Amino acid sequence: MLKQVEGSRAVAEAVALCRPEVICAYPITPQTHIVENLGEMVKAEHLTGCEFINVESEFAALSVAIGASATGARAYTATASQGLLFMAEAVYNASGLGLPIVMTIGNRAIGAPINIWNDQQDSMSMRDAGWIQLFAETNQEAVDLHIQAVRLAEELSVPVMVCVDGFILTHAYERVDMPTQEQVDAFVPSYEPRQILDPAEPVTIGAMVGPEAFTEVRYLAHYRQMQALWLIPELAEEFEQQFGRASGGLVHPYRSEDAETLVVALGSVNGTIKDVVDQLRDDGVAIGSVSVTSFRPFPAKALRAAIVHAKRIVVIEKSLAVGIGGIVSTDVRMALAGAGRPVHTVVAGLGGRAITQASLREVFVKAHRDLLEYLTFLDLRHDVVHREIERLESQRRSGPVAENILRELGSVADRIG
Amino acid sequence: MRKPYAITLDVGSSLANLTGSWRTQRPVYVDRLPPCNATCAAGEDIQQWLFHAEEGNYETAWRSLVRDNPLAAIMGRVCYHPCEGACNRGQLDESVGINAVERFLGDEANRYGWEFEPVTAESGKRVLVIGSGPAGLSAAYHLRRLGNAVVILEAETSSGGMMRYGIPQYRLPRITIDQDVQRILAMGVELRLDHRVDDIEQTMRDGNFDACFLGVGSQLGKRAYIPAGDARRITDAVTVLHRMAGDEKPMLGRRVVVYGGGNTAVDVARTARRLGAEDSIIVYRRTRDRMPAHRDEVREAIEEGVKLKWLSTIAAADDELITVEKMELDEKGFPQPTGELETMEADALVLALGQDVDLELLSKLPDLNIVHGAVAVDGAQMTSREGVFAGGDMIGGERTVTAAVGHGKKAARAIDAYLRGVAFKQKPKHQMATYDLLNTWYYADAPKTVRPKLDIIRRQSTFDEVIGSLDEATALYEARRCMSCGNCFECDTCYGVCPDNAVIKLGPGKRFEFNYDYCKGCGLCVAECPCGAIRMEREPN
Amino acid sequence: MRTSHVKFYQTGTFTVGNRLLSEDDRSVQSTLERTNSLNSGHRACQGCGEALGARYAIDAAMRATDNQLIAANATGCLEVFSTPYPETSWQIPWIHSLFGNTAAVATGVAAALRVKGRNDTRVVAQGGDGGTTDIGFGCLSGMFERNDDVLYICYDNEAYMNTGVQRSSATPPTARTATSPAKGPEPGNVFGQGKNVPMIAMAHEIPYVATASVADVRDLEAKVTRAMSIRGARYIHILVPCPLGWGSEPQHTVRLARLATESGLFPVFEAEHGEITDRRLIRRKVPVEEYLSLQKRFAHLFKPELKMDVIARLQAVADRNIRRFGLMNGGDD
Amino acid sequence: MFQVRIHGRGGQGVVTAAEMLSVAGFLEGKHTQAFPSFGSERMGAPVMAFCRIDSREIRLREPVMAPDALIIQDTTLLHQVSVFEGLSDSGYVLINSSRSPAVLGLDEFFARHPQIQVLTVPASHLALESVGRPLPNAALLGGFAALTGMIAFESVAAAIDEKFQGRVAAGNIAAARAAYESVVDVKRGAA
Repeated sequence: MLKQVEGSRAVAEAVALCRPEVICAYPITPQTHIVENLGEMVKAEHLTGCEFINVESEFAALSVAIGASATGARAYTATASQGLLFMAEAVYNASGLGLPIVMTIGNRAIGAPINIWNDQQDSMSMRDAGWIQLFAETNQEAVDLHIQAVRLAEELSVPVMVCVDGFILTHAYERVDMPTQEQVDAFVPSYEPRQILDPAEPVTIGAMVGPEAFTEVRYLAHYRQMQALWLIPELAEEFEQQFGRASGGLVHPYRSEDAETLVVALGSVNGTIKDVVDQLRDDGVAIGSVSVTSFRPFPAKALRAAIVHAKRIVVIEKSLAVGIGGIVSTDVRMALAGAGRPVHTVVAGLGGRAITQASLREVFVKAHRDLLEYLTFLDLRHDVVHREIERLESQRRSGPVAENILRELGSVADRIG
Repeated sequence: MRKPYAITLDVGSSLANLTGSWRTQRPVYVDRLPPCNATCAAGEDIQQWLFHAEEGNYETAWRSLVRDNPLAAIMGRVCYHPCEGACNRGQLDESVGINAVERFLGDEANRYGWEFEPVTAESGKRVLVIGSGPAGLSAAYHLRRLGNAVVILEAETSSGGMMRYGIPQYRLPRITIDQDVQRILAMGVELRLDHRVDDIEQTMRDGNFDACFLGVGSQLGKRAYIPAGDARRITDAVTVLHRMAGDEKPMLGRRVVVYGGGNTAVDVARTARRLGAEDSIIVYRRTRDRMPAHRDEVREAIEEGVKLKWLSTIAAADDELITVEKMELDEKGFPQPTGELETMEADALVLALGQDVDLELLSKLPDLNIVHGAVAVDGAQMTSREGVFAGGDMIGGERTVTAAVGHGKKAARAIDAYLRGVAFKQKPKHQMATYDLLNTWYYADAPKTVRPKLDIIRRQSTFDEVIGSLDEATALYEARRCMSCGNCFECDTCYGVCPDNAVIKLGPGKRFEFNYDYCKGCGLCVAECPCGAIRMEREPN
Repeated sequence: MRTSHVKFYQTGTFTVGNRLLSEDDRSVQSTLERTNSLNSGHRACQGCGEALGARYAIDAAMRATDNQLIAANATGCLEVFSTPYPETSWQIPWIHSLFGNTAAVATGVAAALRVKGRNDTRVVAQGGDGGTTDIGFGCLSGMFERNDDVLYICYDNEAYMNTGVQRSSATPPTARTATSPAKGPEPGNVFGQGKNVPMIAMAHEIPYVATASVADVRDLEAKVTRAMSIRGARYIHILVPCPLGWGSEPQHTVRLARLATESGLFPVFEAEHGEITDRRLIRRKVPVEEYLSLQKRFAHLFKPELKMDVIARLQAVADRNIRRFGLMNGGDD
Repeated sequence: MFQVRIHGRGGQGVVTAAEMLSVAGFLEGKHTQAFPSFGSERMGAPVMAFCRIDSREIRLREPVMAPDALIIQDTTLLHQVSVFEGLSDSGYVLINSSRSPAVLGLDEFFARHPQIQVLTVPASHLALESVGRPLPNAALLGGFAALTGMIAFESVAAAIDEKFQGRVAAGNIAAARAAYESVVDVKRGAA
């Protein structure tokens, strides 16, 4: 059924359709609306057979989910940013134990300086944690990915993060085709755990593993996640058959076949990118884009197949590996190993800075003319950083950087872009 | 379930890890000799019968008791219970009232008419027992249990020997003697009263006996030379007590002086009170704490109005006056005369200076080895004459009912071995379960139960039994105060405190075993065993 | 105390078992049928108090729940010595997740059981003092506050033993650890404010809080049994001496626990809904020296010279406990 | 694509206005997208919300940089924030005020942009009358429907009805209707 709803509400409804049994909630912007909505559904008994637990921290949220999942319940939680970092230990633990928990990340920057706005640094910090990471381009895809994620997680016994850009998607009202309970029930069977805490058949879960087996355990974690590279497209195909729309999968190419310049990105920014691609195509520029849905496992083969024919690749990424540059682009380069194609890193949208068509258009054109640098910070205020660097170099006690810059820029809310 | 590799494991799989290899020393279950058993002259396994009594299983307890001593009811009255003095519990609060429980069990047996188990196999041997005192009865009983035909020849008209003729009935009612003796006779032991033996060898030949046990009591009072004007007024304790068994009670008078410090002296003094003496005075040459008489007896005597005169010897007895010389103790604790004299009135002077055995019956065995008035025996209670064994007062040493019973038992086992032509061997004794080996934390504080006593007026005028019996509840309580020193009582503490579950519980009555596959040798079981029944040993190489 | 209702008479009143008791009154640890939830072959040190306490507690919980029990376990000695791949000593469904999240994991298990309608299966969370009073404290408090149906058991050996004896918030004053060495003018752990987690648990007014030690298995079992008869958040804090960390002889583990309680340093009590309902009276009071002198972690209080002033401060701690919890006030035993 | 930017202060229902507008568009079968100027602003701080309306899928995620219409819920923002930034020269401006744009001191701006249609509507006042609280957002949407013709008033009313319940919904619809009618009147007068 088509609905005009807030992204968080849509995600909450999708999660509810998957019949979760234990939901752990801890508020953190911008995922809060999701668990609020779920809590309301449970309280109002619209969602039954579900325990909604208000925990005292994100660490507890995922920990409760771990306990519930190990006891055979379908467990769900959501978090963002600092919250994801606070639960980091449990994030690794859930995957290490092979517990098919689904967690929504309302992507948000990580401080300091504290920043509540969108980028994808949080998910990136957990990219090696053994979770499958799926990035939603739209709220429709956020809905669909959650449904697929439950199935994916449980089939592989691997936890899945569905990454949804904070505010941009979570707080956006847009049209969503919400599936029916019958459709979801047909797609997501009840949870058959691979291991379960049950007095009838007791097991020890979470043994200490020494050097004699640790490598094997880690290999198997890798192996299981790599299996997702065939299961994800398979589920997307099955999903399309049952729900009548393409959603999920590994990568989504857009006008890429004959593109000389290809833009790679994760999440909602792909929408803006597509608009710019269309504009540039109208101008006769052979450009296209590829949206990467599955960042973990990284679909190196699928991505290579989608982009290797281009002359150059521009990776727009909402995160920064301080000291090297791009995170996604490093993986893209690996996918293109030996192909001899330049991969440009464009760090964009950090801490909620708007990624505008104008700015994208500018870097795409530059790239198309082979004028783009290896690493670019989109819309970086060079004058500001230049002055701050000068200050840093001239004074030992130069004061806090963030506050210095803010003082220079004035109030945040009086600017539009 | 296809479980994830390595991180999910099948339960209990650590059994594959034999942690016993960590051990440098190992716990071993031991049985140690409890002090009560060690000191029991009758060789009773006190702890064992208390164990059964703790469960309220009194018949089993009694049967356990009479394996060593058939005279439970008697013993519960007349034994001076050195076991209680040795009892480790005495160091914790108060010793276990072993004697009271023994009496309770003996009385239960008499009350319910429990009989000894019937003899199952006859040996075909005949043994002569001379004397039906505690030594003779004990020997007869044990010999009979082992399948031998036994005949007791008793010179007196009643059985019991010195128990009947030497112990006042306020301490040992005659019915109790009769009951305990009757039970032995019921096993098929033959008792012939009024049958004084003069010629042992002849008697043995006549009766076709294969062996003989001599158990004659010390019935002759020792006399001391006391210058006396009127010898009528001087008598000895044995005679007084012996006459108490007859119909004609001795006439001692209003004021009686008893000379001596042993149990017999006390018995006589207390008897005199009961016979009407207003003053019954014990004259003893040393101090009260050096009196050989049992403390309880002395205390009871004093309660009953018996007076004691310490550090005094009787120098002379004339008419109604007795001359007493004051003594003082020298550095070694021996009394020395001071030359200071005083006189006291007395209607009678009873000498209680010790007893001798009448060895007249041995006159036909001139080569029998006698040392200092006692028949010499070897480690198997055999005299220098083959086939002739002896015990009780005859062989000297401690002259108590309990010791006599012990002699009788040992002699009986030795005689049985002799008759079967095998060497008599005694079981080696275990190491003593001393107090320091116990972990007394585990025992609740539980003070001893005081046995009821007859009220003082009746004690001064009648021969009713002074000390009462425990009722069932208090007997049970008292039995349960036993700490089972040195021997496992299956308290499960080792089983519980082992962090490695390396103690295997074998089930009721079967105790425990160590599982050395897993025992790491921490020693917790040893440290926590309440009764010291586990020992740490070096791990064998 | 509840345990004193059973009058065992005098032979082994305080022993693990007693043949004179009826079957129903026997301690779990004395029975042939005990589950040995923590089985042989574990790699705990000789004389490990934690191994003992864990088996006591979990076996009792097993009996109380008719073996319908799931345990969540914090990282720590207990976890490491019981479950090194490829062997586990546990006989029950058991999960180890992390150091600081055990209460939350148990909450998750309980939630799953509730949602599955398996109300007969119960949950125990367990951890050491580090995992409970320090790193797991947030999750513990959260579990209490929500009154989740979990029994949390803390096995307190008063330091981080798994990592080599470092100070925790449960380490007593003056105790030597690797991070509070017996050096300088005030050797050993500081006299801090203390962190009495049982009292903190009581401040949450959860249905049941108790302390116990491995020196009294019947008391410990009674408390676990009581705890399992209640729904909601429950907390039992068990003192488990550690030969390694305390520098004590392996065979003294139980004795030390006994001395800790008999000196008043470790008060044993029960509380329901925030109110103390019972306490275990001291039977044979001992001065703290008797307890301290058996442990090398307190050796600096005795050598090179006797530090009576410091010992007096520790005695004052014990005396305050005795007053505060009424450990010596007459009583029913 | 028609882009709307709504300016107001925290607590004035700016975001809700954008959402209702998107719902109204959706109810007419259009693709719409509403989102706030994401922030942690509290009551009283200047805030923005955006709404895009199109006949096809909206993929664009940037804030509304070049609005076709502005809704200004609080006149105090006019000189504090660059509210008119990027406004289309042929765009619409709807201001919550009982005063005229001239009185608000905007003559000069509009003189420079003659194609921009600007109107004021006393939305807070209307809301106070029909809802009892001076929340201007719903009323302004009624005015917006009349001013721009992008959506029908019925759609606005339906969107309000979806967002609010009962008396509040009815009151807001009444306020929106009053605003709608007042704008229609003004436009008719102007025309």
